Amino acid sequence: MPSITKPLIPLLPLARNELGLTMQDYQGGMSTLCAGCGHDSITAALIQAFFELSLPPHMIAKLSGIGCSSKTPAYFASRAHGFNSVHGRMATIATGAGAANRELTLVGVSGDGDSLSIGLGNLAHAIRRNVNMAYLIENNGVYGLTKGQFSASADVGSRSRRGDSNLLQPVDPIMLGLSLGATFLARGFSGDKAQLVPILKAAVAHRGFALVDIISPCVQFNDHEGSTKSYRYMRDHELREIETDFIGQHEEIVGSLARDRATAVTMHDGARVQFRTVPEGYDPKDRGQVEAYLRERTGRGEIVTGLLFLDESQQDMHETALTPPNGLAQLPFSKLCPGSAELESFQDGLR
Amino acid sequence: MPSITKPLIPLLPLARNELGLTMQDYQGGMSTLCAGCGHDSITAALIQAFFELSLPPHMIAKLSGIGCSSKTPAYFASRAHGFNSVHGRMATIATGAGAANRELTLVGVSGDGDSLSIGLGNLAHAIRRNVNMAYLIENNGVYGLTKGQFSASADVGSRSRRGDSNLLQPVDPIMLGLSLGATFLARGFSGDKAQLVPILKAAVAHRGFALVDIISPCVQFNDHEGSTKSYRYMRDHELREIETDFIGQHEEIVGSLARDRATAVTMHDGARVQFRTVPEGYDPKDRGQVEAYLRERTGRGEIVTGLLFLDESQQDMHETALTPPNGLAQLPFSKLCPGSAELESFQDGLR
Amino acid sequence: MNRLGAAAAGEDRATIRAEGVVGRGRVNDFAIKLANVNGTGSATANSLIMQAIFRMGVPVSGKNLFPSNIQGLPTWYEIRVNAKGHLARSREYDLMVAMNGQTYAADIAEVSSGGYLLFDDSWALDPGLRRADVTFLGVPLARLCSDRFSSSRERILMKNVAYAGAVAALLALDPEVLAGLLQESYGSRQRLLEANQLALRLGHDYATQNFSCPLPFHLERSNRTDDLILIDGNTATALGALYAGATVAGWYPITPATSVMDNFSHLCARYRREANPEAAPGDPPFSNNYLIVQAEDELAALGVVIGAGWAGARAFTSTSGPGLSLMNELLGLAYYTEIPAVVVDVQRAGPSTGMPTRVQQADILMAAYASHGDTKHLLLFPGDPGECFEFMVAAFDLAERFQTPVMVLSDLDIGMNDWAVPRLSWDDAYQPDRGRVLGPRELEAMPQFHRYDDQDELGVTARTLPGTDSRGAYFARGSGHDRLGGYTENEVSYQEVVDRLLSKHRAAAAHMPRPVIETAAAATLGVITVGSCEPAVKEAIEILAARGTVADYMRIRGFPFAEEVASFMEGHELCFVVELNRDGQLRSLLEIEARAPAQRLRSVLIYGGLPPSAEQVVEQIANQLEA
Amino acid sequence: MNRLGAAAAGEDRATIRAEGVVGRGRVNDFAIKLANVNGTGSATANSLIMQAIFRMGVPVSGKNLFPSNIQGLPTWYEIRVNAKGHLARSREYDLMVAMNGQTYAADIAEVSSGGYLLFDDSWALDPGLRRADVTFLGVPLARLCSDRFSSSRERILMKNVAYAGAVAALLALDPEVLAGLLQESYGSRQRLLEANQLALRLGHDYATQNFSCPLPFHLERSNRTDDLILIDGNTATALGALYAGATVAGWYPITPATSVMDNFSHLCARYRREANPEAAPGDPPFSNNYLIVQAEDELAALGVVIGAGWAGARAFTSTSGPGLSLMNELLGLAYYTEIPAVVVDVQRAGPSTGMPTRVQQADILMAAYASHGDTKHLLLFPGDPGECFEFMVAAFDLAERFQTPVMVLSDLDIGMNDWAVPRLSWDDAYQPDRGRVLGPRELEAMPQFHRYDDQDELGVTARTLPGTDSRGAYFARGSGHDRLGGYTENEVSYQEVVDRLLSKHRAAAAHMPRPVIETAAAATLGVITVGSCEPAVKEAIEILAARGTVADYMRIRGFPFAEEVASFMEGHELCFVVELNRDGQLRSLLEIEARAPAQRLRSVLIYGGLPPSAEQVVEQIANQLEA
Ligand SMILES: Cc1ncc(C[n+]2csc(CCOP(=O)(O)OP(=O)(O)O)c2C)c(N)n1
Ligand SMILES: Cc1ncc(C[n+]2csc(CCOP(=O)(O)OP(=O)(O)O)c2C)c(N)n1
Ligand code: SF4
Ligand code: SF4
Ligand SMILES: [Mg+2]
Ligand SMILES: [Mg+2]
Repeated sequence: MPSITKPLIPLLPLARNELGLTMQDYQGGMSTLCAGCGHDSITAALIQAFFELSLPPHMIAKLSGIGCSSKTPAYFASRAHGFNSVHGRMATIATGAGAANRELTLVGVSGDGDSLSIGLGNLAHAIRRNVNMAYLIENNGVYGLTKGQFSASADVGSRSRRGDSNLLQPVDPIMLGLSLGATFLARGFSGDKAQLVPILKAAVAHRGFALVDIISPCVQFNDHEGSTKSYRYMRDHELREIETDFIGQHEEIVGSLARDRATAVTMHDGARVQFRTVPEGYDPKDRGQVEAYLRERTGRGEIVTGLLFLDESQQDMHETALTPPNGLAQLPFSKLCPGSAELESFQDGLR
Repeated sequence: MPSITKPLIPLLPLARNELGLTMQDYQGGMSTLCAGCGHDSITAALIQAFFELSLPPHMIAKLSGIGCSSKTPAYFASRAHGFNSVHGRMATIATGAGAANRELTLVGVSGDGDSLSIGLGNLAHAIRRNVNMAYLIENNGVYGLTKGQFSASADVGSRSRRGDSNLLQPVDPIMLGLSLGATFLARGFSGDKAQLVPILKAAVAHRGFALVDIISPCVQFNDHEGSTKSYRYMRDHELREIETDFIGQHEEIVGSLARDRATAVTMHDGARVQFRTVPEGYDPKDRGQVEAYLRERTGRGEIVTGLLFLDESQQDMHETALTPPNGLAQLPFSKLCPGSAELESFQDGLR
Repeated sequence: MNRLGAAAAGEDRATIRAEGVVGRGRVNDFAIKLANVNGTGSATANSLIMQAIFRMGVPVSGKNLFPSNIQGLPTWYEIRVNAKGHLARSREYDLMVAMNGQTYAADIAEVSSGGYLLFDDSWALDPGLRRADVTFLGVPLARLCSDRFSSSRERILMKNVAYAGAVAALLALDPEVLAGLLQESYGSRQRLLEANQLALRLGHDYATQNFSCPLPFHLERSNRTDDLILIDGNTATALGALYAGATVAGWYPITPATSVMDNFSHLCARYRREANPEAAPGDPPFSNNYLIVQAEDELAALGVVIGAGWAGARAFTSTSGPGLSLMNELLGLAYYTEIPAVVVDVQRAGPSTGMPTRVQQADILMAAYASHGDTKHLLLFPGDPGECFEFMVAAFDLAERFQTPVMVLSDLDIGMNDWAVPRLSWDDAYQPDRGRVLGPRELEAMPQFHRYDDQDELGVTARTLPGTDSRGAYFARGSGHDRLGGYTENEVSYQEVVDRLLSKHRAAAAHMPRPVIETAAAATLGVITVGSCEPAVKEAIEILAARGTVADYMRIRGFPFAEEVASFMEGHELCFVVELNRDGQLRSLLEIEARAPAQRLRSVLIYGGLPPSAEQVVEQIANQLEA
Repeated sequence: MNRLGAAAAGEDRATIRAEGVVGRGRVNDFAIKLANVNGTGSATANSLIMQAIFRMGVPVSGKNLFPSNIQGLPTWYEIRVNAKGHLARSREYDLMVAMNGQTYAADIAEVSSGGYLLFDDSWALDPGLRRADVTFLGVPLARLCSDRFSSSRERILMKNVAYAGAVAALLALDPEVLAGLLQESYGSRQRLLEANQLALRLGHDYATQNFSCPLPFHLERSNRTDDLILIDGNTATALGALYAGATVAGWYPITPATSVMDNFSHLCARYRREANPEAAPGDPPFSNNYLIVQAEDELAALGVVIGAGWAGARAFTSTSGPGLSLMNELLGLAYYTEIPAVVVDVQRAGPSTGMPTRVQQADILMAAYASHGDTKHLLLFPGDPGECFEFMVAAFDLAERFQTPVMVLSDLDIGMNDWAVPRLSWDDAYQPDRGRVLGPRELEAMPQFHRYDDQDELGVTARTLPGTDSRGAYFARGSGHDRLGGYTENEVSYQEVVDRLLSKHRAAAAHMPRPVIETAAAATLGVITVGSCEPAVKEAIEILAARGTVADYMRIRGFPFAEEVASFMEGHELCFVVELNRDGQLRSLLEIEARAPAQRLRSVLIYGGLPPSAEQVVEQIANQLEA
């Protein structure tokens, strides 16, 4: 037919999770992204992660800014509330949504333009606040939706489809996160779903702000020779150093990885994350060591993927604020309004 | 008299620099800051640095955002053009001023609120662009002008005058700068002018973006017991690790420091900067090593001051853009307008 | 010895003018101004005086004119006392307390002819500054305090209390009231209490001993403030947010809005902390039923509010002009996605950074149409702190009823000065109007939920909250959407939604606070105003009436305009619109939105940054009537 | 064999209607619409058709209606051909080229009765879609291309060229013109050229062999475009900035403004690169006499422009609604510090993200008063790409003459569509008006320089540039300042400056482009419009006149309004204001600023996001006249 057909996201049709839901229950609308766009693979990974985590769809709140990447919340979890906001401000809106109802599972999806250019300041401060959410950057090194300008994550020397070279230092969200005291930092590749799904599960389970940088090639504007965010480049340069396997609270998900040389880290809710650390003694909890390791690998042109840093000891925004365990939005008015008698006595002090 | 008197900034009354100017020629209006404010000491250091560098006043362009710190450009170099802009945007305005006239010596003065809260994104991107300027953060851990709220650089556990504790991770501009590829990073203390003046001189001479973080106690709102940006705290915790002495292009300024254990770094214009590196083999040009060293020292509660990182190899904004050596604003119109004949032939292609 | 107008030894004695000049028996009707250096603690002394007058039952107002600076620059405090309750700024000062050497000349020049000037004669006063028509009262404040206090900090602070003592004597402030106030403030801190008592006595005694006290204008006990409280608008705003049930706030510090959140945070710590008896050891023994995010900028502050509003909390932010400018984009988002949000704008003098510690009402047009594209917002204009309290509650109700941002346009004068207003009251039967929010039960009963479908008579459609029910899930978006909430670029589907938004805005007019209208028999013109202008305008109307020009009065309190607004203008051939800006912004809004015929409206514009006085209003109206 | 309305074998033959129905000899007067899938390369084919018509000397316009998406969604292209030069969107399509299966139904429904539909009959067409009053022309495009091209990419791309070939035959497009265009485009790339030629021939031959070509409406050579060029507004805007001597640009990508900077960057690379013969080896052999900063956001973009303007460069930014919202605070800074800045706003449909690929004129009010506090800006409203070029030059002159931001309010229709406009001309004697800038010589001659002193008759004071002379040093600040540039919080000193700003704005009115006014004998009403509405409104006036309603015409081109604007409105009892927004923003501005009596103005509002058609204007005017 004279219209473009998209490969459907392959699903395991019959499997049901703890809630009795199928993968279908976590699907969304039909993607309107370009055929082959990396973002669609991330959508598929998210669907699988939600399914495997048995998240109640109505407790998911999916948020985004503006960009091709920011359209993706329309393509998963249509049974969850979603908010496609404005360019660069998703972190602030998610902070507010989380403030109102800490029981929500907040999942933010953003792009490298949305997060590292216009939204950089707001992202940095959401990290500082340790807002309890999974924050995904679908990182393609370009502004897809506005047709291929370099973004702040474009590597030095990376060439645009039009031929110009980027000459500015890239903003590396992982290094940035380390410098800002982020508590969960991971990097994935849209083409490596097997690795991505457990990372996403761990990000959702993390208590606090989980930043997941996902290299996601833009087939339209940044998948050519000379690009450093292309499928080809990733296959050649990805260093799948640190394998992650997420072990849910209720059910042990057996990963495909050997369990030797593994470090298990226990999340606040009892779930455990497994790292396969190739370098002897890699400690995902040692900020300085992680920083040094990444700097060294990046210097060699390698892209390290995996769950790279984790600190479960920090309080999240609500813990710092000593709010009650349930959502503030759910509090009855009677708990909020001091009433007329208190107003009277308060005013006695105003004379 | 029933008004508050301020200590006058002490001057060497007779000395003249290469241009035949005295320190007086670099002074500004009378400060309206609180008596004892750290910012005023930085003003004094800047005046001395300008004097010693023999900068022609009319070539200095001083810029700021909004805050007590951002008022200071009114208190130095009244023979230079100045721009007190809006909160958080000084970096962008300086970028534009530099773009228009690369011959200007751009000196930006900001505060921790101005730079690390509202202005964080813009600062980060000015760093990336390597705009040729000295950018000072007069860092007091609070919003002085709005009366003492915690800023983004307040340390965890630091107590406000009102008594609440800050619980958020601080943004450390040096670590941030390292993660963003900054080319010049230094930290000073407003109370240590001997160290600050050469740092400021090096910052001005640096080709590219020189970020100088200066701990500058706010005597009004952050100089009490419990503050980590007080005079007292600084005297106790400052680690004056890396001494800087700036050696001008024309004249050798003999510092008070022993020359052994010194590393000399040559700036693009031929000037040289001396580091006294206490740790054996400290290399201010090795980003990873600097990062690791600072992280370790900060972890111990030490505040490392001095010129901490320097990379003179990166092109600045104009070099990347291949602009001519003189200011764009100075180009004659004849070089800019292609004229009617070209317009005609251009339009032949529009049929 | 009674020494009127005493100066330091060696100086000329000031000419003393007969009491008759000032007018015998000018009781409870005068204005004083106190000139100080900021950061020296004078504010405490000044409000002590003001509060004592209030406690004597005499209508009083205090205006703090302070610089955008922390320490060392001139600052003034003006107190107006008026038995009839006219409490706008008076620009005629009967008594000047001149405590700032830097501004002596200007301060002396401002005293009314026949008035008094109190100064610290520990230092000689430049004889050139003297005025023959003003009585100079020298009090050696610094000397008195140096003799009795040892630390330099104490000497500076107590000098202020000492002049308050002198003023108390001159104005016949009730000593018991003063004593009571000191007791309440420092009761538990004995040393401080004694120091204050001593300083007050020093000033008081010096004045009684040296001047003929009280002055011809002075105070007498009354009962005119019995049902009033003294409160500033920002405290009242915070109280309103507390009572309205706001649980989430996002903000960024900015003068003059900062104290809204300072107060909200104090109030919450006091009234919203819930004990948790089952707390495990080590866990906090209470929880906070609120969360205040000090954001990194105003974009984030409003983002937090929108996110929280989407998720079902009552949320608000407070800011001033520059912050509101930064909020433009997100205001458009909230408008188009129909998310409730309350924004308090405590207006200050623009443009740009302008004069952060001066008042204007110059954000009106921007607020009404904030954001690109076709947008129209709901605005509330409180006229005093009492309305700040009331309108905050109304703002949350309106925001949720109409699912849209509501801006409360206060200003620096209302927000940061203490106003004497009737006691606030609270109806315990009040329940928040959450508007149309569907829960699982309603969703179950309907075949299919669509976010922007099924509008009610106000043009409002039902919303659902995340975290409640999958059947209510929808995708909020600031991009083009149709009635069902789906993405659209279709002209018809797009228009359907934005047309409804317009009708919703129109429908809100009937739900906004009505204007305050006061009519007079035989009025020949109308005077329209807004917000903090009320006291000056009402006084001006009285003055004009006395001169034979009778005017009706209307104070606008909400936008879109209630019906009465247009009819008032229709009923008057000529209306003056009094507002605190250069460009006549309210007048413009009336022309556009209430279809006021341009020829009928004339502007009275006061925009120097100080609260308006009745004289300014009278003068501008009179000039235009003559012209 | 001549096969009119041929369909794939086995399908019903379409009813063929007599030529007479369509009207014999409808030469050079018709409209066609092409429905495609975006990201499939159809844009090239569509503009090939449009450009060929233009080269035949026939007035033509093309409107690209594209989605906010990169690949896979429906997109349309509309071509209107009109010998009289009426080139607004026509909503009557004589021929529909339906290449998108997803939108068949809607596309078929849109064909005028008696019109034609061309479709790809490689696949069977659902018989339910047929319409009796439309002629269906099936061309097996996919099949034709599969037979001749091997790669799938080529097959997709060449299918487009093939339908262009068929359309060429149906409309009698001059084959030589087409051949010439292909030659120019692909001349150097032989393989590509041949492929295109082949595909074009495939379509052309199929049509001539199967249908009676040309259709009753078709083209004939003319000379009506000889002095015209085809250009989009964003290219013209960039060209204007180039010619005006802009050296610094700051921007952030946003549809539909992105191509302004894309073009500016291309133009600069071509015209602003200066060879440097003395370059050392290894150094670049040329230098760039411009610097374009792709900023991190719109706040930064405008910050860069303001900094550059302060330092003396001509600088500009381009953006659209959301970006303009973010620029509010900095626009106020530039206004108050009096720094020249040029901001191009290519308007799109709001509110919020709205419809980024749809047109509106809905930023007018925000632009006029952008920022908190009392601010008023200079606005220019180009009506077509020719004026984009002209007005950009004017914008820089005005910005520097009046030392203030100037906003150029273009829109998506002007900016992104190709318009046939008269050749642009350039006067080589032009010298930029840099306004009042003092250099060392002038400074030497004066006792003392003060930035905001010594105003000229326009209310403008002299400025100096950093880097020139210490005697001209001043401290620019967005906070309260007096005539001398000093910080102030004094009401009188503050007012002096803001009053001058207002008088400066008033004075600018006489320097803005006058409105375009066209009067008709015996006109009974006025029609006022702005920007890209011109073609539709002028055509509407002609239609109305034919029906007996004669109207005068005025197109606003600048704000503050030139004198003629008010007089035009005074001269007409009734004026319709035609604009592309929901709220009548231009009308509001006319009411406030040109003191237009509200009762005389009526709105014609078209805001579905598509360029207006004459019929829409006629209909709304007629309805209101009847009512
Ligand atoms: C305030 C504002 N400025 C600019 C835009 C235009 N815009 C839309 S998406 C986008 C960039 C998106 O890039 P990224 O976040 O990397 O997403 P991608 O499309 O690459 O997935 C821009 C600049 C906008 N929508 N809003
Ligand atoms: C847009 C905007 N928001 C808020 C403010 C209010 N404001 C003025 S200064 C300031 C903080 C200054 O803190 P910092 O930069 O650390 O300077 P300091 O006074 O501590 O030297 C704030 C929030 C403003 N001027 N503009
Ligand atoms: S343009 Fe790039 S990022 Fe956007 S949908 Fe297409 S491939 Fe994905
Ligand atoms: S408030 Fe603090 S930062 Fe501001 S002038 Fe005073 S001491 Fe300095
Ligand atoms: Mg991207
Ligand atoms: Mg600070």
